Amino acid sequence: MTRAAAVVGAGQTVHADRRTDVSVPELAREAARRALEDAGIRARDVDAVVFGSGPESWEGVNRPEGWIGPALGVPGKPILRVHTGGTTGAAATIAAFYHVTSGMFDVVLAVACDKPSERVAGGLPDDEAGAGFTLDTRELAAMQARQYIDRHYPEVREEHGAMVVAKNRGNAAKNPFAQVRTPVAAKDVMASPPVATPLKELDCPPLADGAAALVIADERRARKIASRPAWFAGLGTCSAGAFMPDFDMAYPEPCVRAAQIAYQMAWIYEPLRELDLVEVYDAFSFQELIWTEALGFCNPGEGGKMVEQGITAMDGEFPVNPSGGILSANPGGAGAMLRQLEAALQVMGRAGEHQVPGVKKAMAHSWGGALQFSTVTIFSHRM
Amino acid sequence: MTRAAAVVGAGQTVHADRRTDVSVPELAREAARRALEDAGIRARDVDAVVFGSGPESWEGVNRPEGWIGPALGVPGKPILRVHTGGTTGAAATIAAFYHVTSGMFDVVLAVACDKPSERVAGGLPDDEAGAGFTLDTRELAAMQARQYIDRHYPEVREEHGAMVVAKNRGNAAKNPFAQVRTPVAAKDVMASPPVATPLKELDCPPLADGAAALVIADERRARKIASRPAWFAGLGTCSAGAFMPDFDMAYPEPCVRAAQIAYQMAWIYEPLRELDLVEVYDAFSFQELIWTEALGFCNPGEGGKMVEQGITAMDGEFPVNPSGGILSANPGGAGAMLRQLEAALQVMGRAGEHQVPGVKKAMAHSWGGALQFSTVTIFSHRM
Amino acid sequence: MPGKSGIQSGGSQGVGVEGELSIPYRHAAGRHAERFSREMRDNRRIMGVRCSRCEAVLLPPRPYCGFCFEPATEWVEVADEGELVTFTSVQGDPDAAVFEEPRIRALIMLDGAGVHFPHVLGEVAPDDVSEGMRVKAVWSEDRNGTLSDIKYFRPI
Amino acid sequence: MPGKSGIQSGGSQGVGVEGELSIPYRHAAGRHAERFSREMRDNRRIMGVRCSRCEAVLLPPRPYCGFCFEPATEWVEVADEGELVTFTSVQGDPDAAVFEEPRIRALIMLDGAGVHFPHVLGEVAPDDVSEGMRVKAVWSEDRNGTLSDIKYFRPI
Ligand SMILES: [Zn+2]
Ligand SMILES: [Zn+2]
Repeated sequence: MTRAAAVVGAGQTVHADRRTDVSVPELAREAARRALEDAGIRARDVDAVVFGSGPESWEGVNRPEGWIGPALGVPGKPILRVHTGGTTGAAATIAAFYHVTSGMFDVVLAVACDKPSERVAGGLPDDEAGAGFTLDTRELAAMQARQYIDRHYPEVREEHGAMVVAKNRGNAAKNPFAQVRTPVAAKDVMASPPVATPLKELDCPPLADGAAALVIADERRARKIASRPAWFAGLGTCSAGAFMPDFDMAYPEPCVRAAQIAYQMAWIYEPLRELDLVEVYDAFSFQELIWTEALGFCNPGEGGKMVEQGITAMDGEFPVNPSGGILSANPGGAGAMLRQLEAALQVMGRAGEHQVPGVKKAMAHSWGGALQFSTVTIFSHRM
Repeated sequence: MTRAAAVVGAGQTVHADRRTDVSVPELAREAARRALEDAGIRARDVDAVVFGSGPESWEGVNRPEGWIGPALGVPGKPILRVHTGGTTGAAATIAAFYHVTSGMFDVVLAVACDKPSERVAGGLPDDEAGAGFTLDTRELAAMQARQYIDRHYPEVREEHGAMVVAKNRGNAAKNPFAQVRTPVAAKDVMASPPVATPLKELDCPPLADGAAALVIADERRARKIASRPAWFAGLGTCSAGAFMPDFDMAYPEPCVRAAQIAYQMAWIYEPLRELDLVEVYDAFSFQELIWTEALGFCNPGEGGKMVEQGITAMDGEFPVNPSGGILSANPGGAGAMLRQLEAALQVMGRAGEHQVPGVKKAMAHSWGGALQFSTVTIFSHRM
Repeated sequence: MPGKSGIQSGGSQGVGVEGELSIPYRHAAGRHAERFSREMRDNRRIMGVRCSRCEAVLLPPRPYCGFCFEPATEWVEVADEGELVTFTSVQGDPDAAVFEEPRIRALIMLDGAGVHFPHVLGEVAPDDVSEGMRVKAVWSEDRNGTLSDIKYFRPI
Repeated sequence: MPGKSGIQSGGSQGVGVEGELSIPYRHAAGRHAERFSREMRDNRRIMGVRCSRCEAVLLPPRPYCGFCFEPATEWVEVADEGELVTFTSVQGDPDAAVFEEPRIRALIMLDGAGVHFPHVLGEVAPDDVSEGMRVKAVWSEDRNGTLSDIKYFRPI
């Protein structure tokens, strides 16, 4: 039996191509301060901090854990730096949840920050262990998209990826923190230059400097701090290996398993009916469709229909990424925490212009590595 | 109120100047396999893994979290990579404790691995944020030693550092996993060449490739797995900032605070009487004396007397580092976990030739960063 | 200290610290990786290992199976030909430099292997590539024990 | 991909993968760091900031106090002289290369500052250095906004 915990405050920076006005700790502090203000507490009320950021090879920053503490205003409190590829931000939240539910801490601040603009050149690095066996993220996503389309053609076609982009960019127009807020039409996506077939330029995400922060509290403190906390109802984490036999990129097992674990914990049997919306880690357009299927919101191959029929639109039966998703703001490891932040705000009824009416349960998803990391977080308006 | 948890299995590699026969995941696996065998469980019995290793700038390894999973035999289970400077290995254990006490997992494997031999050149990197304000670790330790000696002279003299080295190297002769097992006399230490005054060559640690692993279980599983588990009785973590006003290197507040937090949790009022031994992170000789004081085992300035009178010898009233400590084996971030591993084995009565008789409560300490990280872990033979 | 750095004035945009984090390394790849490398270089053979429990043939070879935590010590030669699993035609590198001609990245299930093998295709136009086609390695004369000992895979 | 690598045969010792992880970067240091840097370079002044709550004068300057989480926006000039807090005479670098003559690393509490300032000492032999002595900055004519704009601190 696990102690109850909830998100009681949330903050994020604007996600911009490049923030030259602030250093990494200053960027992290922006989000942290907003989260604390949002919760209405002071830094000294925080009992511990979990900090997630990219590896050196991602942003050229040396051991940020050594100097991030003062920026977050928590001298003398425990700070844990975590990293799990693209799921880093979500892992920070989940580790903060463990901190609180262990009974050791009442209020924990989870912060995720990435400033990829500061690495001047170079793609994602080699896997030194694999002697060249690793694909870069874009190649991986392109192959994943091809396998997915080929398996389900003509139910899924290239146009469905373009529809996802059009939908999410449209949603982002209502999100003041998004990086890319200009709407595009599906036909613009189709007409954009190919980068790695079948992915075209507009199927791929931007890259942003940005940070996010969540205040997580135990039951007693959560009730005091927030009138409507976003309670953690289900959590699932799955880390598969790299170089796996029988790995199916078009229906990735780590995602399926993470969802199963979270549904079991949250007593959810019919995700589409029992949840009100989902924020998925749509790093590439087709992935939104793949995750929608792997998370159990429709059958394999029905992802295209979900977007084409407007089911996943902001005003549809089951909104997917009302915030605009990663396709509209991609601040590295902070992106995974943003999914949780947006899902929590929806449950708290404070998502702003992109609030979906009447949300009671919302889910956040993230993936990382060579698709081997997956996290699922379910928030509920009730404990 | 926190759920009970215990260490029920422990494994480490031999710590060697350079392990060319194994890759990083293979090295980590050696320790993990030994810990699982020690606990008498299989990899599939593990519910989650916490992995600690150095940053890229420490060992030139890219995002090990991406490919360490299969080496640890846990596909499909959560893997969290953590990093907190020199305390990384201890932070992995502590995060594993949170995993278990959260009620989300019953058996968690904590693994720490460092292979600093693989970085060909270069000292510890710059703090990019501080524009050159950071000292390297050896300069820091040298200044710390000088402040400490100057404050307490003549009760503490250079000879006391040499006595620590002689004691710990003597202890290491009984530890088959240690890196440096040849005894040295205090006069050899005094005669060794100066490197950063007052530190001489033999006051400084070696550098090793090595790994450590602990199996941590909740109360029910711990009782099934081990006849005499090492129960977590107290835990304290403190992360101060860098560039702090009034920071006292000779009596570092993060260490004092971490100990206070752990003593409070473990209901310990007289550490010297109530604990049976301590494993401290003696990265440099004088630090053992400083930690002995800051952890409350004697008054400030009495550290020299503790080693000179044989109180901290393996057969003394209060053994410090019966394993030989960091001065005898220094595998980067794994070193902090080794302190916990040795303390846990002492409580379990399975430390081998360097077992101290009748240990009921033992403590492990670590420090990291620019002295800003500190952890304290207290194990007890009783829940 | 590794790398070098220097303060660059950024005017109203704030100061920039420019530099390079340079980390020379020499990783031990382990003994299984060594044999894999040597067989590629000296014998133009792609060697995997079979797990003693689940019997999957693993690439790259490792002394253990990550799925069973069991030793994987039986060496198995896999073919240098197999079936194209999937591919992508890449127009440029992630930093937006455009290649002279598209590079066709591919995952190949080599005959006898249990894990996809990543490489590039050659002697074929992107439009003529299709999933499921048979491909075979074209070895380089100048080999050093890495995957680039194979120049590319060509359709057969 | 950043850096370069190649397999080196290691004989019975296992194969080694040698290379270099090269990460060029350009960090934004933030506006406080910019002013600190500019004042050093253009005016030979060391500027700190005072916390609005605890009143500590912080170095390096940051827009916030890490102890109070409060803004630190009041700029304060600290002296370029102060008291030697502690020091070490370093014989070589951590990779064991020996310096021609020992380098005296020092922590200095500049007059008016609340945090130690790290630098090196000059015009003094290691044996003549003692804690508590007064020292003063010797500025370089060739300044670029880093701590090396001060050549060293000398006893006064
Ligand atoms: Zn197997
Ligand atoms: Zn203050």
